[in-house]
Amino acid sequence: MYKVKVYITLRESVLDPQGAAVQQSLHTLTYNEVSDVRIGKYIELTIDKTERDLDQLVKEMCEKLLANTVIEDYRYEVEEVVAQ
Amino acid sequence: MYKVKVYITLRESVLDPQGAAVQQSLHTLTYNEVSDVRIGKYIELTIDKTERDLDQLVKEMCEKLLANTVIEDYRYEVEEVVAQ
Amino acid sequence: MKFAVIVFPGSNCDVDMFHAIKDALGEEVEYVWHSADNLDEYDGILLPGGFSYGDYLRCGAIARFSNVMAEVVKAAEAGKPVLGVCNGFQILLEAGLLPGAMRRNDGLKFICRNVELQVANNETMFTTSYEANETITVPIAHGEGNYYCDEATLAELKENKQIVFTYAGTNPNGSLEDIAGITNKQGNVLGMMPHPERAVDELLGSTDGLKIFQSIVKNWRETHVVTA
Amino acid sequence: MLLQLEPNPEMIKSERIYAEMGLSDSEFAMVEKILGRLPNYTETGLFSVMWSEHCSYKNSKPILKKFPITGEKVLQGPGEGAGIVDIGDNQAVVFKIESHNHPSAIEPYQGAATGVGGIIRDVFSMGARPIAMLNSLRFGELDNDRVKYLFKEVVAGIAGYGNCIGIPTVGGEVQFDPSYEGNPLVNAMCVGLINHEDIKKGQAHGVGNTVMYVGAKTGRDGIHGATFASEELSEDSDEKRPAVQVGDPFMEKLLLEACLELIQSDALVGIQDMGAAGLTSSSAEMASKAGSGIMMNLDLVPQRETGMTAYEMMLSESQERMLIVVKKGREQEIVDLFTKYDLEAVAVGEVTDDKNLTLYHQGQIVAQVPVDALAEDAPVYHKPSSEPQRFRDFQAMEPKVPAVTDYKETLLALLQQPTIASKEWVYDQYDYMVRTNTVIAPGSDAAVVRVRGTNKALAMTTDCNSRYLYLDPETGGKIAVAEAARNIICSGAEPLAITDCLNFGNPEKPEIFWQLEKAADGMSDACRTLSTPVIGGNVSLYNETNGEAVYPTPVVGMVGLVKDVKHITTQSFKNEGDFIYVVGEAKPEFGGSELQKLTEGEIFGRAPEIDLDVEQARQQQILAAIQAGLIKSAHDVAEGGLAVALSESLFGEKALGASVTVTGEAVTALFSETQSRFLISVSPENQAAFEATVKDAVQIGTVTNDATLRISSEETTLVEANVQELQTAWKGAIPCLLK
Ligand SMILES: Nc1ncnc2c1ncn2[C@@H]1O[C@H](COP(=O)(O)OP(=O)(O)O)[C@@H](O)[C@H]1O
Ligand SMILES: [Mg+2]
Repeated sequence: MYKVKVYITLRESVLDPQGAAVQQSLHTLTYNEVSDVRIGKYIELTIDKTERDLDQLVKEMCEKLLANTVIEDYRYEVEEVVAQ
Repeated sequence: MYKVKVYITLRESVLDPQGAAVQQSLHTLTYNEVSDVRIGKYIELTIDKTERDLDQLVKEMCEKLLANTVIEDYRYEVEEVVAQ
Repeated sequence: MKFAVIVFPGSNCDVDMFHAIKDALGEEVEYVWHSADNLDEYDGILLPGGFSYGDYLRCGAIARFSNVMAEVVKAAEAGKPVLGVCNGFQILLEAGLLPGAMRRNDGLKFICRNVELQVANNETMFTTSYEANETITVPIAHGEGNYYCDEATLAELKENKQIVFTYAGTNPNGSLEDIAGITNKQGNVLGMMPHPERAVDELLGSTDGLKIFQSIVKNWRETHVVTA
Repeated sequence: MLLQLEPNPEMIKSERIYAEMGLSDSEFAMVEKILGRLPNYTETGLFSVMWSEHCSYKNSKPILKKFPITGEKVLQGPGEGAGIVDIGDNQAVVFKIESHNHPSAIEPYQGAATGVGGIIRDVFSMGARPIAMLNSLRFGELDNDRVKYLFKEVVAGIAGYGNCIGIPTVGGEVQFDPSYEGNPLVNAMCVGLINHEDIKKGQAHGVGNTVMYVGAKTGRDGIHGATFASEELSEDSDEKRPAVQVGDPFMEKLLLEACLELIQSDALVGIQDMGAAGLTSSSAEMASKAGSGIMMNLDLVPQRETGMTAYEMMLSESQERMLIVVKKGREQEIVDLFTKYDLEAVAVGEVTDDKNLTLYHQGQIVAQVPVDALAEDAPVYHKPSSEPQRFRDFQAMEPKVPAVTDYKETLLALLQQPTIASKEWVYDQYDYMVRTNTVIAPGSDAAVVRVRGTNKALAMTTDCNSRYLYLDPETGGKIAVAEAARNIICSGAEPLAITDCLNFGNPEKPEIFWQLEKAADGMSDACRTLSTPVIGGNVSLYNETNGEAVYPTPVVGMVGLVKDVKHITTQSFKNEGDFIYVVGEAKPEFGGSELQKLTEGEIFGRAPEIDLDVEQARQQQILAAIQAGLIKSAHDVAEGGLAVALSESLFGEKALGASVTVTGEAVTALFSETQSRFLISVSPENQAAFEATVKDAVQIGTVTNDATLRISSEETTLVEANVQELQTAWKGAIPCLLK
């Protein structure tokens, strides 16, 4: 079994309205040292053992569904989990 | 300068309708080996050098604003970035 | 002319679209479930608003994999008019039938209100019944209508006159260049955030949306010999 | 995983574990007597939720008995998911209001969202298509971050759920007062439409018929939510957090469509939503109402988590689930129907004739309890009641007219009071147009939704000015009903019936119970006089934080019938030259008024008086005038008095103004909150006919075209204000407070 962690972020060139709003709120809360906030998604996939190429598989899932590559970038980490 | 990565996930017993819908969709796309999907948030904070205790600071921001601790858990990583 | 209103799980403006066509426009219309695999009998395809698959992950992201979408692509390629409103627009973007992507409204809130639109191009098959640059009042109701595309795409949109509707008053959602609706290069696929199907009845306040549907029918009639 | 061992029956008794679940010693003794043995852990859980105030109404039953519940047009009164009233043409309107106060105090977004989801299920479980939502909200003053957070998140939660499921949220109310600071009120109302033959009930008839579970899987969320709702909030309420559920409006949309398709099937015997107390209440109530029993095998219940115990499954309040009973042998049809919507329908048990709820889990009987004991036989308490000294003091006070120096500044200040100010910030976030039937959107007196395919429309509103109730619960109770009816009348509809949500403090305190009794007396009186029976509702008690109760807040949800869409009327003035009338005289009544709150910083004294017969006569006359086409606009005079009502009638789309002359003492004329008053405009050619119809109408001025509000006394100009300036102040107040 694998645990795959996918991180999806808005491309740098794309304005992040949510991040901007959070930054503003943090400043209101006097956390003025926060100079940038970017908000993305964190997806945890549990994947059963498979014949298919895992990297290939995860890439496909990201490109097709999990990320919208017009505005988002993604990266991921794979961890093998030993069943107990 | 620091780069802080905050991972926010729904608590384990809390329903994740998004995750469920995505999992179903992945199955439709024939990725049947995906046995669980949980969707959370991934937040990148850029924090200027500060006198305050960084750990303390990040924890506060998470508890007060970034995470909704009633239903979410959070963890974070701090990375020092050397200014170029 | 016979229209299909595609119903995805979570669509909720399907009924409104249906009645706009049937009651206000007086044309034939049927609901088509997302699992359908043939749209040959329909002359126009309508993707209604709503929250397909709860808008989970991203608006329209899951719906674009519905069975029927292959047929929608086929219809678009065949030159049939395809109109996506609100969530329908988002699905067309996710499916790549229209360029660009949607972000959350810059105010981060869902907004429901009447807005003024400018008809930026009245030469498409969806807009010939409007005057050039006419200002119309049509409601919006969305949380993610903040249209985005990269510069090259924007240049192309302008060059091909693909920007069909823009917000005339204050931009409600932060969309690039006040964009409210765009077509594909061929001009037969229109996606727009405002809801023309909600503006077809005097009792509810505006009939400014009706001309979109009337344009579709008029242009279709002109290119199709009636064999009755 | 560590297996958690449940306490055995002897331990439950000796260690008083039942008390932690909310059962009193005497209640536990009753359970023991009913069963003739000690209950096990699961059974104790079943009793504790079913006998909670939230499910059993054990403290409020004597109160609810006061309400008139019958009427010529009432097809279903209290007792089912929602009440039903005939609207002609074989159609009926279905509606109900419900609270989600405590969950919203803990997790405002999800608390409000799941409140919306719950009330929608109540309506479609009757077989009705939900056509509109309303909500009634109360928060503390918008002067601190916590309240702002609660307000924003509650509104977002209501919007998030309602918009997604595609039912327009067309109205409601929001008020702010310090008494709600720690315990906000979140009441949601759903209105549905049904054909008579489609009315379904939550009854488990027919021995051998199959009990099926449909919708979302069961998780550990919301366990003991009903008990949580029946306790005061305190410092350690946060520890009860597992009671908070997350809503899935997408799932509910599928469930709604599937259930409305199911209603058409003759395989369906009974249907009920799983609301508070989930599987327990739905199964026990359906069996009890049908005089039957139910056997369920919990191994078959779809589960989201592993290792769930019978106790957890029975008490879970996971959302978006329904229990249905179908004819034996027809199960596959039902499974197929739900599969079309990507939903699960699973046979989990059957109807029996032994009047027991019998539960199997892992091959063993884990609970066997008479269904009537759970659903019907909860103890009923007649709590002591006592009139508070405060009330006697208030009654003894002489009417006092607040001192006002600058009328225009006072009007501006009133328009910026959050309770009066524009609620656009709120309803802008609600999709109030989806389904394209909303004729009158939020912002006028009542919302109006047409009935497609007919000439009819439905007007709907929620109302309750709890300040009046705090001063005088009986009078305040009358006013709450009367005001709702005024709003309905002003939109051109005839009031049909009400649903109510009784939000009060801890009923074990005699002064709170007194409030409940008096409020119900007042409401009942008004319902009788105005012919609006109570067809259902909800009770939410224990709305207290650290011992302080909220103002008594019996929210009234009223629906009216517009016979012809031509009659639909709004509060906005329409044309220059129209005559402006006021119906009813102002008296120096300022107890609980906005002006009193503004100038004195607190409320005291007597609530405004109300004569229900006068109210009824005026309402009928005005409705007759509207139906005869004699009226251009109609608005009730409410918070802030005539000056505010005039301003609101000018905040329409046209840049109109008004020039009026008032008589008598100026502060009273402008700002008094005397009841049963209306502001009406009439075109000059209808003057005579209108005056002949509405007996108490007095012409006070005309509509002008100069976008100025001019109010004069016989001697001098009292207010001269640019309408734009007034409107900007009124519109900007709430966004400004939230900055
Ligand atoms: N304040 C009230 N006035 C009239 N009827 C009420 C009131 N409160 C509850 N009821 C009625 O009691 C019945 C049970 O209510 P409730 O337990 O809230 O229903 P549900 O099982 O749908 O949650 C309902 O029919 C409801 O209409
Ligand atoms: Mg209920």
